[in-house]
Amino acid sequence: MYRIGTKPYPTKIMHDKLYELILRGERLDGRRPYDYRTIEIKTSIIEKTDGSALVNLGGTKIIAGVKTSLGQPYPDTPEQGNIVVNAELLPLASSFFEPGPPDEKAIELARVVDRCIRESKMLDLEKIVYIPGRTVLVVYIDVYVLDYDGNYFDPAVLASVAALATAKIPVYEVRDGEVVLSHEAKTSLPIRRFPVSVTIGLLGDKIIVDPTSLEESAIDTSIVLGWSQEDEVAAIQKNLQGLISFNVMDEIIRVSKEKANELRTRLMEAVGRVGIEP
Amino acid sequence: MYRIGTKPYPTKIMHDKLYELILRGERLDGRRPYDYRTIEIKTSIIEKTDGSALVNLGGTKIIAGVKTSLGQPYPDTPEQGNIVVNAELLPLASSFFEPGPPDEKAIELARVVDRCIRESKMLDLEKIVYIPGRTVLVVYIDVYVLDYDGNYFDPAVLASVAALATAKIPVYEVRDGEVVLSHEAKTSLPIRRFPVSVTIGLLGDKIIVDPTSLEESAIDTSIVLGWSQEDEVAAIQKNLQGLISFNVMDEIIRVSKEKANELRTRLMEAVGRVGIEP
Amino acid sequence: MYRIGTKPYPTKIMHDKLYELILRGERLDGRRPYDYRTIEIKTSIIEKTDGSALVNLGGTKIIAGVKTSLGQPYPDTPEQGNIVVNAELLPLASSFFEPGPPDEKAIELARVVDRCIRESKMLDLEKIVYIPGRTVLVVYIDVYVLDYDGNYFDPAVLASVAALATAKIPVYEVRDGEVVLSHEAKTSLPIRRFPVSVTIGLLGDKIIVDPTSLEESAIDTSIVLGWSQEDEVAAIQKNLQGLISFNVMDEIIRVSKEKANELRTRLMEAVGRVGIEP
Amino acid sequence: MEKAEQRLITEDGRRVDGRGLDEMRPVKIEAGVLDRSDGSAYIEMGKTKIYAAVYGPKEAHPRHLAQPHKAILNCRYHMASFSVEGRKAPGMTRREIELSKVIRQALESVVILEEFPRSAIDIFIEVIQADAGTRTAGVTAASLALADAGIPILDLCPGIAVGKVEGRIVLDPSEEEDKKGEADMPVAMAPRLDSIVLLQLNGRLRSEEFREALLLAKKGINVLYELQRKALSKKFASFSPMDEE
Amino acid sequence: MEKAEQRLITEDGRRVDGRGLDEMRPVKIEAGVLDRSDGSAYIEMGKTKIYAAVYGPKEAHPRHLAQPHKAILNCRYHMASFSVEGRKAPGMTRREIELSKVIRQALESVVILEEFPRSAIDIFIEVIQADAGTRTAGVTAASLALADAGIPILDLCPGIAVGKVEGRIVLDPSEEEDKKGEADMPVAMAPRLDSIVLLQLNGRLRSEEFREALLLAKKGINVLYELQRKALSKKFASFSPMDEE
Amino acid sequence: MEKAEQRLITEDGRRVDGRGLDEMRPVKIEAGVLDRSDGSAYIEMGKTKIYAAVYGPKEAHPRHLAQPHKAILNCRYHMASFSVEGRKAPGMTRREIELSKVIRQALESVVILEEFPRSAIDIFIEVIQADAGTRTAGVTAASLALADAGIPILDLCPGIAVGKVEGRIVLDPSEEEDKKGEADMPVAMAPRLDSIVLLQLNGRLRSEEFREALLLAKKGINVLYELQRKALSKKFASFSPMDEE
Repeated sequence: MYRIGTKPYPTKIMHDKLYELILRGERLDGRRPYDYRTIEIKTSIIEKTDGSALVNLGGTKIIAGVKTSLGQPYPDTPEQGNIVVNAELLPLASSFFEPGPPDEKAIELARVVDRCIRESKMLDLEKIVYIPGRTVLVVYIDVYVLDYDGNYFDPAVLASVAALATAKIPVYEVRDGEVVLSHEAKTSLPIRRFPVSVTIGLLGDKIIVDPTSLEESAIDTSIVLGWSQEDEVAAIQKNLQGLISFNVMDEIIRVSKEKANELRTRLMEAVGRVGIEP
Repeated sequence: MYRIGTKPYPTKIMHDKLYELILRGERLDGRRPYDYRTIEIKTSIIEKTDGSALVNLGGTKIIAGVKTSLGQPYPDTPEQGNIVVNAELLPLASSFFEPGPPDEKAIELARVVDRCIRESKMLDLEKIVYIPGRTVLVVYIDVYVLDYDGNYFDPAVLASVAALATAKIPVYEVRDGEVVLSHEAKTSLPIRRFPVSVTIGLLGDKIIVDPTSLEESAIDTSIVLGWSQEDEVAAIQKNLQGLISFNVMDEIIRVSKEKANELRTRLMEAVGRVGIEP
Repeated sequence: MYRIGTKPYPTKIMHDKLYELILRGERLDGRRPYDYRTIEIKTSIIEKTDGSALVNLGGTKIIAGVKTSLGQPYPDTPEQGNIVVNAELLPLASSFFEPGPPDEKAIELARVVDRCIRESKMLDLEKIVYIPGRTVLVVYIDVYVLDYDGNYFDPAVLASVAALATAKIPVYEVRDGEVVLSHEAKTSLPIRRFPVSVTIGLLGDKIIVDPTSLEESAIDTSIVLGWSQEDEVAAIQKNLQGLISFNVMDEIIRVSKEKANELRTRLMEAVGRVGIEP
Repeated sequence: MEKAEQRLITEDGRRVDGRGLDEMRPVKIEAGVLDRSDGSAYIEMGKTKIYAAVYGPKEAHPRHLAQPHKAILNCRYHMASFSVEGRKAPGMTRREIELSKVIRQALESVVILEEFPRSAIDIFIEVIQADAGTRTAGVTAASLALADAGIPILDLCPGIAVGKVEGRIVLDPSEEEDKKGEADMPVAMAPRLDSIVLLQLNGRLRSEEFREALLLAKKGINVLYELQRKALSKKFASFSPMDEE
Repeated sequence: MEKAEQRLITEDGRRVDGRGLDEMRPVKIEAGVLDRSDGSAYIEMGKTKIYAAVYGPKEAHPRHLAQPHKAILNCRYHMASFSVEGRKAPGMTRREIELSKVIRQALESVVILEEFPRSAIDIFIEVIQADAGTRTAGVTAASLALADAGIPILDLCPGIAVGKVEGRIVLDPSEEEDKKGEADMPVAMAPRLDSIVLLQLNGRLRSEEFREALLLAKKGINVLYELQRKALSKKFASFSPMDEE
Repeated sequence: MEKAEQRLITEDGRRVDGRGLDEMRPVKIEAGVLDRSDGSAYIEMGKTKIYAAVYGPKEAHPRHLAQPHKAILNCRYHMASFSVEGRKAPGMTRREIELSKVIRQALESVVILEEFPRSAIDIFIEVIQADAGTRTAGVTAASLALADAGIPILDLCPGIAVGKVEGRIVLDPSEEEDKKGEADMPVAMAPRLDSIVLLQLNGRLRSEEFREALLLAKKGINVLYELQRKALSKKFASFSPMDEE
């Protein structure tokens, strides 16, 4: 049982079409329900960043850049470095995106990426404190959607994590109570885990993974799950209107966990690591 | 003689109806021209503030909260603490209020409340200076209109004054040139006077006190008078378009003074004081 | 050969009319193609500024005010004072100007004025540094267009330069590592050159100087040239859409240089200098 | 979030404020508390205090935003400056913008928008004190305000957060538990449809913990659902026959 | 405001700048000073210098703001960055927004808006130097600009401030008197109608002081009214017969 | 700008990066790189990396901005936060607003706007790395994106900067040359019409230097023009017969 009341007529036709296909294990672009589109991850593409990555997920293209600077810690976490995530849905990426300051969708994207990175404990924030309570590393992650064919969450997380994992930051040391650049060499950020997110679309009780823009217009609702490692969900965002049957949640967890492991393997290959550092 | 040229037709009918009633000493809701609606004042309703009050004036509901922090004095008043008043006409209070940053009406409300408190010398601002020119108490007063049936000025002043009068602030002391919290006990703000404001509507030369939203749409103009004590007007704001005959000003002063004394008595009961401290 | 495709019909008529006149060496208001309108320059008109000037160029009226304060230098120019230019196209100046924050035209005006002053090296910015890297003079130039009949660039530069040239600023000195006011007397800013700008309109290959508002609506394109001294162009801004034939650039340079020298003479008379200081 | 200096849960499963793991804070829910709006509600969960008001359906404005086949729903979740520790600067934070979106989408799941083509329904949620669980209390109050306004909805949407604190799954975490705990998961449902309308997670849960948390949320949601329905009955019972004429 | 270190008023009732208590600063009023606008005026009161311009009546924009039975009046009171001691940051302050409102409402009291349904009249007041009394000088200039634009008004609206300084009521306070004095009360009137169109008070006055202040304001207003009318005559006299054809 | 501590140009006319005075940096130009837009292009000049995309012609919005006899062109030149040394705060700077205007006006000079009355064409230029010459690279990419979108234009608009460094006129200044040099002059042309569409100058040039600089710019522009046309051919060649059906 599913409801389509809120869809205009052509969308209803598309919805029904998709649902029929899924019942047969098929999708419009030839994928099976749980398949991702092809993924390409390129790192270190912007020389003026500390780290950067360009991710193509099918027709969705996202770039993430990492910059760092010294700054003050937040008052409630004096012994942790800061992460600041900003995301923009550039108007060149889709006729649905408008120029101007980040709207609710861009803010949601930034906050979901932030949550995936922060709550998964990807970075050991305590290792980038130079003077507790006074001077820490501030890590800026800027995410730009350049071309949009559905599902910006997963490639945004992939690009951000790849940019962080390959970033080379300056080495600082404390001398006479001041934080100074110690030498020309660069170091890596203290990475502990490789979070990924999996976006799931629902047509009634049926699940599809990584919906395209066309599918997004027809599905009943959608949910994003961030997985920190083998069996730990670290962020969830139901990101569209619509009902999710309580009973389908088990399947959502099962499928997203499996796909997360696939993505993580793909990501770690791209950043040149085959295992998580101890 | 009065003019109604600027009113659309239904408002003109209401205007004439009101005027006829006033000539007989009556109003639409059964009040007499100089009567206030019922007033309820509840204090200390928001635990996270230093002081707070909820005021119902008929169908108008306003909440004010007071918070304090240490800050720098303004350059031109190095030996005085700061007052900062902010007011918002919340969109849940009326279909005429829009979400967004404070518009001219909200800014006017904040500035009139500020003027009533500041010009009446309600607070002894010199007693909340810890290090002259450097560290003083900053008193934030935030006013929210929750439900609006006319006349937000008078309940906003009542709520703000009640919140200030019942506020419990931290005790600070200067130790080695630094301002520090001295102990857990709380103290009161240095209150000297209890200002109130009285809003008056005019239909030609006829005065009504505390107009409702319906009356506001029909009156010729309106004026708010802040009274600091027995015989001292401390703020005036003609707050609507329209002419006030020069000759009616004496009556406006007389009536508003009388009503101010009534409100002040009511207010001081609510905050548990029957006399002004020396 | 010239194109007029982008003009609506009445503008096309005006364009053709203007072009015919220019072929005969005439213009609508009786000027010849390379004539400026009458120029009036009044200085020291706003007592609360350090320097000010009001310039009337025909029906265009612009006021510029200079204020100074101590501030920090920019990180990349630790041994230079700062110039900050702001311009507003006030809505009282024209029905085409809207209230609100500076739009792209106002920003362009401010930045072109800034460029004329900065790139011409008008001020010796190194002479207004008190403590290198820490305390310098910040020179604010605020330009307001009060009445607009075409060509705001040239009078804005004239007014800004006249205000700077006649400004009287406080005398500061460094005492015990602090910058303090040394005495009541005032001094001048360190002026080296008197830049001016010349605005040129093009109808096909024909040049007019100082277009009016009416002419601006009919010309094919327009270009502003800032001249620092005898033979040095110090700023250029093609400021309208439209093509400039490569071959006409020589004539533009020649004419604008000649007009710049006329304007500079006029300006230096107005500020009471007949020669540039060594 | 991981190091809790003092214990938040005692040996016998009691929390700092004395509650059991599956116990929510004292709740107060009222409908019809603001006169100007078309529907309104007030909720207190512990010290969290929230007003919600609904205006509409009314003409959509500006016109080009109107949808030919349904109403648009606008939602603003906003916190009073004094609602938090310290003072929140006026203006919408990124957090408030995100929560406005997820709450709106939760409510869009149940409002029968097709009934009002070309029109708009505005929902305003005003947090006058924030002490954990504001988004779920907000959606609880807002869906009650919709019902109070007589707008056709598939169901009310009670919501509550569940948390993980010192390894234990707890209902309706307090602010301290939220800050120091390992996970915070707000959930809102349409109970009659046994469906989730709002779901977020901050923090980490293993699969089986997630399941446990979701079941515990459902338990709390059913209690709130009952309180919502009582508030609605009370509101409509308070009309005298003369009002109904 | 209460402690004046040095005396602002001498024993024999002279003020720091030599004026008597009921004397205003030198005034200059001109009409028709800006060519692009439909009407304009310039005023100097001491060092206070203000331009005002009127555009309209014209089509109201955006359309949904248009009123079916009258014109809308827009008013912007704005200060140049260099108009004050120090430098005002660009952009409208809360003070400028409030003053724009009270000035607009003063002028709405006299403009016969019903003559121009669905249209808009824009009034721009630009303070190029602020040295006390800018809102009253602004309303004085703006009402003259309305007359210059030929917009039908019930009356001109001259305005002036009165103050209380060291216990004495003074006309047209200077900036120093405004800052150090006990009260500042801007008043604008429609003199022909003997009616007040703008009234504010900052500071404290007893009832009888208020009456005295109001009467003193009226005295100053009558002087300004005469100057406004002279400026208008001069402007219209300057048209040659050829212009009138 | 005037004092260069170390020499930027060697005795034999070589620049710090080894280029000759009239040599541009390595260039890469591609058309049709973004699928969603109606036309797009990508350009690299040295480390400067820019995407451009075109949407339209489409209905102008809001309506009152529509022009009855032609299309309106919107243009946004924007830099990614990470594109520069340090981090640019999000939001449009005054510089970005000015450059959006001059680039739009350059393109308005060649787009045949009269073909699309009442409509709008949007051009978005996204600088993902800025290393000198971004406005000219931007206009180069944007005009290519217009062609890729099939919008009728009089000509492509290749653009390049010329500079004056240690007294010598150089093509395509690097960031260091731009900062330390005496002048930077961005130029864009419609080569087929032998006309200038964009021209700015920061810094000082004597008349004869200006002429020299303009001729050098033209030389670079012709090279870029060729590369633009190749990119376009390559893009359209890549369509298989089946695409064209």
